[in-house]
Amino acid sequence: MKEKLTTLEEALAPIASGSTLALGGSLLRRQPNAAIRSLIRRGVKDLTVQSWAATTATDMLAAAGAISRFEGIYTGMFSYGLAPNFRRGVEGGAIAVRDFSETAMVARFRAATQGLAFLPIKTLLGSDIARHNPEQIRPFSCPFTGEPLQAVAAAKADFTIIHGYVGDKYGNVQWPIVRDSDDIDQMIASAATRLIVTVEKIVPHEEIKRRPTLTYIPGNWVEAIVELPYGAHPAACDGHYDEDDAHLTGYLERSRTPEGAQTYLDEYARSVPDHDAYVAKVGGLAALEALDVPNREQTHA
Amino acid sequence: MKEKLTTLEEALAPIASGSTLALGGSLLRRQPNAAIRSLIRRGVKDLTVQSWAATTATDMLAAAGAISRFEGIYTGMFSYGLAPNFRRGVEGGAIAVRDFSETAMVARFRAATQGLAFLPIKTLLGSDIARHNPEQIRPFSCPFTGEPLQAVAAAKADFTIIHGYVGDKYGNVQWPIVRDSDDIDQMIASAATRLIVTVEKIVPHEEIKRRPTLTYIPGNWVEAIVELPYGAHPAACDGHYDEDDAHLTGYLERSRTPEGAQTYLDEYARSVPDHDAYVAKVGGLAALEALDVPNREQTHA
Amino acid sequence: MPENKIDLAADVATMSPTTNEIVTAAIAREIRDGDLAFVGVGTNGRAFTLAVGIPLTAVRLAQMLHAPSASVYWGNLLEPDLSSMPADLKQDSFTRWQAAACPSDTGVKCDMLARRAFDVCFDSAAQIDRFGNLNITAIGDYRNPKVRLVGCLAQPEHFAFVPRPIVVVDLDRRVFVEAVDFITSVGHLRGGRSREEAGLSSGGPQLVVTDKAIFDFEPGSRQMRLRSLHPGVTAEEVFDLMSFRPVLPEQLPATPLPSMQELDLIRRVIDPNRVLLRV
Amino acid sequence: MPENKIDLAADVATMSPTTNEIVTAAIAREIRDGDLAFVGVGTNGRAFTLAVGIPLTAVRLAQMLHAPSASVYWGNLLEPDLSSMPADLKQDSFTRWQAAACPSDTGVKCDMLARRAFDVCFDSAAQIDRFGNLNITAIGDYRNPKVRLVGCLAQPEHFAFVPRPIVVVDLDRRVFVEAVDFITSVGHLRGGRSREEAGLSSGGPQLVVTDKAIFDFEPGSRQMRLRSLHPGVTAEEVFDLMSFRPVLPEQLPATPLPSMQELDLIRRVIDPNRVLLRV
Repeated sequence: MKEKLTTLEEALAPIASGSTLALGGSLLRRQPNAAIRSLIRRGVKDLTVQSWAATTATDMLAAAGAISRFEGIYTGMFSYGLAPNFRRGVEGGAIAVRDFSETAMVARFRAATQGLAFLPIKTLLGSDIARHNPEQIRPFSCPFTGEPLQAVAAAKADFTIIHGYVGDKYGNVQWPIVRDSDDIDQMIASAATRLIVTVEKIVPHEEIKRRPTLTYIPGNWVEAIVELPYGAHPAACDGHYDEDDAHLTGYLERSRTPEGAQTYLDEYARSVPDHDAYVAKVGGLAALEALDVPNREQTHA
Repeated sequence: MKEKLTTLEEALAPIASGSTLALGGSLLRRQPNAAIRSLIRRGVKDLTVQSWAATTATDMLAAAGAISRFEGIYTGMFSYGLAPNFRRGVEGGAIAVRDFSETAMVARFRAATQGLAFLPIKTLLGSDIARHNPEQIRPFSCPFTGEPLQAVAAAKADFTIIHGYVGDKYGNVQWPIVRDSDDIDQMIASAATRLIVTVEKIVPHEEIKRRPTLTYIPGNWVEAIVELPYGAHPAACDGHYDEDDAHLTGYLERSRTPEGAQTYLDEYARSVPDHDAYVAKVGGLAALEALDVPNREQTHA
Repeated sequence: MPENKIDLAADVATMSPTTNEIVTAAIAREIRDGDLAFVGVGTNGRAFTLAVGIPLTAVRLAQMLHAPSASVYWGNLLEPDLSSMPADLKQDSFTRWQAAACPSDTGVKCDMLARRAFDVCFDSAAQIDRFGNLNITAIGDYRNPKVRLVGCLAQPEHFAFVPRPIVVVDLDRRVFVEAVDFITSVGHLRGGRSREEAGLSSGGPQLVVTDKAIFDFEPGSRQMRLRSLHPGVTAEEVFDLMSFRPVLPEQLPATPLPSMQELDLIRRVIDPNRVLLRV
Repeated sequence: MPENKIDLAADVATMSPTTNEIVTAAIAREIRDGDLAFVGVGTNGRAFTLAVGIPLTAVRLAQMLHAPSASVYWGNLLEPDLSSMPADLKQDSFTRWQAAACPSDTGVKCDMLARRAFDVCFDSAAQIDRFGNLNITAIGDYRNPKVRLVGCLAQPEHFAFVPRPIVVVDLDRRVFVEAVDFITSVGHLRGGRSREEAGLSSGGPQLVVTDKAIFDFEPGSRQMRLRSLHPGVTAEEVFDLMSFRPVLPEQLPATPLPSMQELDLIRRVIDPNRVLLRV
């Protein structure tokens, strides 16, 4: 096993403008927000983003003008409504969208995982999703039955960023027993070309290897791992802490105007040198610990 | 939720001669041996068996002359060598075999899980596995790249039998935290048309729903669940008990001849009315408990 | 038209039913024993009531009355315990919510959709047209939208694979349009057999439940058809709230009112704090 | 020809190397730092040594010497701790064996194969031919076999997707045949570019390591080529044990002997109880 523990800035250094990024998390859990703030700070632009149910990470990137194309199943703010900056980006023509339904996006990640250029679905027959995207959704016939099917192109990303629970210095990442679903994190990890994982906590390898069935991202798939407590803030990390309602509400209020969104990014992404400074800016660990949920059965129990 | 707890005989009653059966387990773990002994007792014949790494369950069915066709990746006795009765059945022409490699068989189960008639692979180009099976492995071209691919037909079984760890009366089956892989059990459970699960132990639903992430077979997929302690004997159930070396050695010795194999089946399958009688025949629970392994972290801890 | 607000201090059993309660009871009667229903995620306010509140209450009501083994898949939870619904939508409420299963991978749910393991699903939308096609993706030109909406989620799957989709929306001229701007979910497409000709299974949306009336689809033409009017609502009111004219059935009954027992269960047992049917 | 048996009572460092040790050290030198190697499951006796014992010992030796981050996927374990190998092959030894990961689903391993996540794999076989095609399925006519073997396992995947497959077999006329009865794993097919023409990636088997000699494949023709002879073995002996004549290189060196350090690690640290290299 190879040591892969590094700093956020080192881990993200290879990500240049123009890259395709796959982002983990779903709705308001495990959004890789700390990593996204670092990319915004560095001014990375012209990204193609692939995602599952996208919220904060994608909307902040949109506010920064960093997304030129989005491919996914949803962008919004879950119980907080639509995603204001993403919406502005699409309506203003800055962001091109390719919409996919859930089976379609899953098929795309699975195709990349399986080393295939495509996988078949039959979900989007007759839908405008397919009609507007002949480049990535193609009709073909079942080799056995002749029935009409659709081939969806593999989702290949240059880089994949996931925020996980706990991991070791070799990049093995484990989930707690009581948790929400991983959604697509294992799927996009297995599909990744270059995988960067941030975790709440680095634990000794001895703890990881005692219960290898809890490893959902094997270190073998990982290029770099970074310890970032509260790395999903202001979103939640299930089993660790809840979403920050006050912060999210403030974000959405400022995001009513493009100018307001810029003041938010200036304050929380561009003017802070790193994640520690961000933590200090939002009130320090003491403030964040107020979001903690009861520790039930963690990997590191 | 619906109560699905029943007896082995009731659960297996719909399985008639001529059916296609998918069998769970891999190598010497979680073979659904008690269920197989019950089918042999009843004289079910002419089965098509779909399996992963098949050992005792498939070899006993072969000894009973109950298999007319086998589709899988392996049949043997793991560290005990070849599968004597299966081998005799194939060499004597009683059993027709369709061989599949691991990615091919996984693609077949996944296709059934996804409601598709096939999935693509590129593993078997040039192989005699494909050449001998044009009915289930067909060449076609990638709709995006034009590269040669192979379509493998969905593995559709009439019935699927799995031996699991613990479950509740609604058919929800959970695995322990320290365990071996489930191999294909979740995969064939999700692909099943009618799913019958035997488990080491029935536990209260309250215990199951406390940790829903440990449920690998949701009761929603299950037709019947049966409590059968040591239901995999003489194979192992990882985390519960080891394989029975003495019994397996005796089985293989008697299986050197077709007649010897019949005396084995007479003694352990045909002459015992049910699983309790089988347990008594092999020395009772006391004898079987000698195979137990230290209970580490069970679902029902 | 009844209001949704009820006075909790009054004797709950004697209050007349709200529209939400009428709709919920009507949906509950569509749920059969053994049904597995897909409930999506909602946003807040009225959208939450339509997408989540009414469906969960209806399935729970059916469970308690005539469909004890009916169940739902909500978020990542298969068969969550509807007898103890979370009091809020914060992440930890989901994490803690007890269920039969929480599959690790969202692909498990997608595969269940594609292999037609669901019986019923609930859908809300920004636009629905005469043939029950839905739009939750964009208003206006797709490439240059007037309003960008959330995307697609699994709504295309619902209409492609679930035998009995139920649409829950409020009646509104901007929602009930002649043709949706973008077909996210293929309903009866252009009517007749056009859905099957596109390669989809027969099926498609079965019911459209609104705050004024309930619709189904006419066999043959597959056009939206008025099925019943909620108490006090006239057909003219309904037509005024639609950009197309639905088919009229020979008989146009009133939507049945909830029974005393149904009302009592909704108000006192299922949603005593008015979380699910708040607005 | 050295024997595999060593007298453990004697000073291990001074005993001359066994054939298994020569072969193990030779394979260890093929392992590069960072390699992920696929090790299959073996049956018992000599078959276990070839399929499991030699590969695991070789990778562990490489880990300790020049490839600290090399690792294996064995059974269902990704990166099991090779510093504490199980003492037996009973199920609980696998269940208890510590590893970086034990993916719940065998599909995870299959997908890793198909996306070419492995660097090296080890294969044993009942038959191998001039072009390195393998048979582990059936001897004789496939539909009416003389001997039915185990099937296929993931051996087709190994040759289809792993860049550097290493075959470990004993030299025997019935094993090294002109053409295998059934192509389970496609090696260099019919030689030349026939493998690529069938649609497979370039690659295919790189080395064939036996108890008498090591072979590689001649570029261009892709025929099996003698690479080195184990100490004390002659080319004639090798030819007598093969049903086809391999290509002869210009120079035919002896297989290098293990160093004192390699022998010491194999004997005292990796396999002190002679479990892996017993027979």
